[in-house]
Amino acid sequence: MALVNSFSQGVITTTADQFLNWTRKSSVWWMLFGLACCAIELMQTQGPRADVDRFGAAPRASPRQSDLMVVAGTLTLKMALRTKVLYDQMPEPRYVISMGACASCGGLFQLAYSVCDGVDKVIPVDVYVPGCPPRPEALTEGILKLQEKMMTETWLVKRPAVGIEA
Amino acid sequence: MLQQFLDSLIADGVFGGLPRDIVYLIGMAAAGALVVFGFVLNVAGVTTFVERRVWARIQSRVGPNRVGPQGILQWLADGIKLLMKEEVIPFAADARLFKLAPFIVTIGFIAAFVAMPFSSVLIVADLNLGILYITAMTSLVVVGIMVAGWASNNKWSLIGGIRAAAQIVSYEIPAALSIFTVILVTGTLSMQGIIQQQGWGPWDWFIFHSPFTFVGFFITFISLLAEGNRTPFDLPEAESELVAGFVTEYSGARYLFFFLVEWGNLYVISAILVTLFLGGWQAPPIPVISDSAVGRNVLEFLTFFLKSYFGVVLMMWIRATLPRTRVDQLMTTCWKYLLPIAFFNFMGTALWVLVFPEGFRFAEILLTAVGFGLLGYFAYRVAFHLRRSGAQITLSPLS
Amino acid sequence: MAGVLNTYFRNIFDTAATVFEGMAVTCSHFVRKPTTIQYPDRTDVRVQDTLPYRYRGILEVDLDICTGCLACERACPIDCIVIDAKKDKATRQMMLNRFDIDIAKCMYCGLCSEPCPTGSIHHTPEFEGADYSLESMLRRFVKEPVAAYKPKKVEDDPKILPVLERGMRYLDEFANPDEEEKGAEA
Amino acid sequence: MSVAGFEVEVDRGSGLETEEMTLNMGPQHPSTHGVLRFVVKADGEVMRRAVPDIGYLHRSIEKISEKVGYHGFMPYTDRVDYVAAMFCNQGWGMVTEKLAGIEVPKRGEYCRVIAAELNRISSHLLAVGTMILDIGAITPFFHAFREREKINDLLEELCGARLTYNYMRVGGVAWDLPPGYEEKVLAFLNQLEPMLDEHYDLVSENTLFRGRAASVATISAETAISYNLVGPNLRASGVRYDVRRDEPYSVYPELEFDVPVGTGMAGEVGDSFDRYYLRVQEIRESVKILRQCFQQIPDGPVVAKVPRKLKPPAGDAQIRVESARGDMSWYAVSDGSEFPYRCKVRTGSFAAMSIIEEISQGLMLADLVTVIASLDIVAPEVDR
Amino acid sequence: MDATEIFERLRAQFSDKIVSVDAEAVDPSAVVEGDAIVDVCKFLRDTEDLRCNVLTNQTGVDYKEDGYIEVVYHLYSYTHRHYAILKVRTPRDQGTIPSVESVWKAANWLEREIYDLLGVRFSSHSDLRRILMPEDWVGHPLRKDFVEPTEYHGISTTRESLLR
Repeated sequence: MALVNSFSQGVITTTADQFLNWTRKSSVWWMLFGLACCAIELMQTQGPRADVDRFGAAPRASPRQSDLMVVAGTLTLKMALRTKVLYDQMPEPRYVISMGACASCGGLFQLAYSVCDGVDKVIPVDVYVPGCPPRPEALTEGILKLQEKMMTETWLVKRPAVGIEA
Repeated sequence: MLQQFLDSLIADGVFGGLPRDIVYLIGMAAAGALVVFGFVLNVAGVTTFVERRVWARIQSRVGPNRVGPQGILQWLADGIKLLMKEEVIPFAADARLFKLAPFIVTIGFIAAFVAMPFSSVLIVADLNLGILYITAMTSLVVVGIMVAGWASNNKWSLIGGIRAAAQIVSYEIPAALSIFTVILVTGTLSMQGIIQQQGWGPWDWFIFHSPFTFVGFFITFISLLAEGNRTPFDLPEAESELVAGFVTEYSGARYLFFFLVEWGNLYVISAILVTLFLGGWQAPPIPVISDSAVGRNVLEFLTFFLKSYFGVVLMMWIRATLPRTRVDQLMTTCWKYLLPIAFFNFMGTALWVLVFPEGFRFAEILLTAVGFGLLGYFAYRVAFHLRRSGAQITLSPLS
Repeated sequence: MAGVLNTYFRNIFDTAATVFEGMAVTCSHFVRKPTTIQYPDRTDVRVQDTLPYRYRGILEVDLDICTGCLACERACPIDCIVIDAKKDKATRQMMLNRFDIDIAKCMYCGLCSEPCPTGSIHHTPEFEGADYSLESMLRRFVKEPVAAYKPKKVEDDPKILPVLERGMRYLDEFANPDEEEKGAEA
Repeated sequence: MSVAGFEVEVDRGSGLETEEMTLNMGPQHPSTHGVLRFVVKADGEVMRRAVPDIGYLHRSIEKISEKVGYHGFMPYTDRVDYVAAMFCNQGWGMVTEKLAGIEVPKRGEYCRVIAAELNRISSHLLAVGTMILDIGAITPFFHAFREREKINDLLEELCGARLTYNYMRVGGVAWDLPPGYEEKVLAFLNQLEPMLDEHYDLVSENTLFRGRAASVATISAETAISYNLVGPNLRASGVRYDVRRDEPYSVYPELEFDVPVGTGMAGEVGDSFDRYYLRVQEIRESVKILRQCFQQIPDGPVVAKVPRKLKPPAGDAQIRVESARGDMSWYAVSDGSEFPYRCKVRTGSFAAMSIIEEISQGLMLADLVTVIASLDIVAPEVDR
Repeated sequence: MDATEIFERLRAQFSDKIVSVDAEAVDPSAVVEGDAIVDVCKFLRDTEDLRCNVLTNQTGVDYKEDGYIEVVYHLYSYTHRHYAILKVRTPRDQGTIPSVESVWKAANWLEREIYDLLGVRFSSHSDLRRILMPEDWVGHPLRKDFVEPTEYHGISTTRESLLR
């Protein structure tokens, strides 16, 4: 998209930016990417009790159509390479939530020989959610945090020098 | 109606000396654009939102309710987000076909609206081949799906595309045969003609015209479900088997087209069914409104829209209920069950029309009674399930 | 032939009947109340307040009653608690210089709160802790060095009393450290 | 060649040669429930072979046991099978108790059984729900999850976590039942039973569902035993064997329950539908067990006195627990120190995974999904 | 039939191939010569009153101090409800044991796992590849002297703790 980051600050562009951010925020489609224990809580988050669908977050099977990758669970070294491929398949703008202790920093599998301690070694992470596994509400909070972050981003306007960088 | 309107404009000299055909073309294009942007896209969009709410309700959830009041702007956010998203065209894909496929699909879908009778005058073109034209145009969708599946250069997409082709080619036959049962009765292919021969009361609808059209309705319904790739026949994009089927590789705006077509098609399917079997826009004669031409048209439009939208909700509801069939079962259903019955029906209707050229009132009333009896039994079962579960009951659709 | 036809129509009837029944079940859900709890804002009570007492959420330390015994640090299987407790030569008191918990690494197993003699380290029903960086998920409880708590026979400080009561209730509910210690000696 | 009731004639070499297609299903695929990978050799829609490739979730739990000690390993066992973590807790507890010769108090055993059976229900609900989701129906999955949430609430009240319970300890359980627990569980069970009836009407009876699951991937009793298939998968093949009944442990001898086996009610004995339906029946059996437990539970302590630094005598021991996915056997070696020398857990999913290559031959592509779901494979249980 | 009787029967049948029997342990077991394991297993499976028709577990233990790896076979009989535990010892380096895949199909994957994690080779195994670890992994992790590699395909395997 040639238009990205090519405008100077102005009332119209800023409003347009806010509008675009709003659309992004309101329609976070996450990829079905359950790795381990957290995958069950990820399903429960979609389930009747927590229901993130309320915020417009729907699951998609294909990385091409998803905006958000919830890395739910332990990332093993064998899987880390695949995760990178999957992340590369997602179109911009894309976001990553690291769900649970294992994905954030290896968690309780620090001692393991086959676990990649932290998904941020492979792909950039936007929001970390603590918990082992985080309960659905905690993940919902993570998504809300991500929405806050989305609202501060600029797409049309040139990025300010200081700002939240992915 | 459009023609008369344009003729009057030409008579007033609005278009100067332009040839009549070109004026017609311009008029058609303008009307088409109005229909597409004013109605089709919005209906397709809102349908995605309604589907999510309906599913959510059936699944004891709430569904989208944060984006705008009660989440009504959800579809707008989805659509604009998809439009502004990066589009990935896989390196190994056939880029030209890959880009073309969504447009073929969209053309096939939108073109169907040309002959859609929204009311007694609201129709872009009342083609004398109406129903045939719509059947042909909706089949164009499958070409797009196949192209999408092939051009993606992804095996899941390919399987999805091939499944779609096999499925739609097969189900065209029972669908066409059952549509012909109605045509046998009416003797016209024009959409308006078919509706005009029905009345506003259920007993005047073609679904209750004879036992054969009654069965024909269900066969048409099932076949059109299959053609629209809806559960239980959503094999081309079977999410749990083929990742996302033929749309696996699509992202951004091009995916948006597939997305719109998938949900917009629901409306097309039910509009066809409503036209053929459920009395189309035939509204009950309410004296106050029906006296003025505008009032009558509004009433007719509402009737048609509500009937069709009930069909749309019905299809969502079916999707939330039934599992998916397998490819071989899909084919078995078509060739072993639907096709012979549809053929039998066709012959039966021919005989019926021969014996009762003016229709058979007693059968119509009886069939209507049977239909409502089934509905009553259904209500009884629903009450039974409610009572057994002991769940909390709320009649508000918004909680 | 008759048998084949019989099966044929039986299949059709069965399919129609079971689909009919299934639709009735799902239709009955149209009037059932959804079970969703609309976290975070549209609930009657905060979700955290509805959680049971035993819920193991984010760890918290009451420095007022922390004895600096390091039992929790030892018990943690993954070293996500770091305590720096030194005896101050001048005042002959145990000084807590550092009490850090990495809640991103914590696995919420509850093994640390079991050997705690005063219930100082305990799980709260709080689960919200999502953040943009791992560094901000470190919980540093000691802002400036404080003296560790010394258990007395009868507690009289009105500031500490309610905290200790809460800690003791926590202990009653969970493990009994005295018995554990005895077991270790045995 | 007859494939799942559908005649497929593949005539090679007559000018209509078809090329085998290699499909890579996974590790990220919507229906693998975690990270499993299959390399599928398919001829159009018909599979020639589906070769499982595992290890994408190998978290070296067995190696970790050698570093964290007997008590510290308990939270790790939760992660062996996160859907039914209670059984892994119980298995590790039992094998350590066997090594160290510890007796668990009666009330502790009852608490274990109550927790375990609640967990079994929730695990089976997940298995049943996801199987239907994979077959294409969305709603029953959510209904199953609705019920699961209620169990999660109960377990949360009992042990403080929703998924990784860490409830059991070597020598018993961590905490006694909370006050008023019996009423809550019984109230839940009372509303679970009508829900199961409703589920039967919605799913089990549905002809479309039966068509997808019946006579698909039939496993005979001999094959099942040879592959060491366990638990519901084995019983669906007609072998009436349940560790709880036949090698009794804990307080199961004092409880009465039936061991259902596959009857071939929709197709053949040992097909996918039998495996599915057996789980639904087991939920009802668990309900029965839970009701009895609350009637029989005695008073007393819930945990035995176990030293904080546990040093069992050198030797090895194995125990078997009937987990939700069947006979889970724990084998532990002690060298007399406070760390286990070696620990090995043989799980039901591991065996179930190895059988897929054999039973998937000649099935349709869509059936592979059914097979994985009907065998109720949980990725970390395969890989550990 | 209890374990002692089973081992008596084995002694009678395979006199010198049974190295030792430990009947006093928590779980009684017998150590068998490696080259006889297939015959012993076939005998246990096919004899009418033994009928150990299922291999519930097969695993290896690395005894580094003693210089051998012990492969443990847990057999069970669904018909008679009894256990038989067999052990085979093999040198730590280049140890090879005949595969029992022909007796129980379950052994296929279990032996692959033992090969992968402990490096014991199984002769006449149909498909002896790594199963859990990636194909290009170096070393057998469950051996006591396994050293964790510092990186795998550019991903470092250690992480600096934020608490240090």
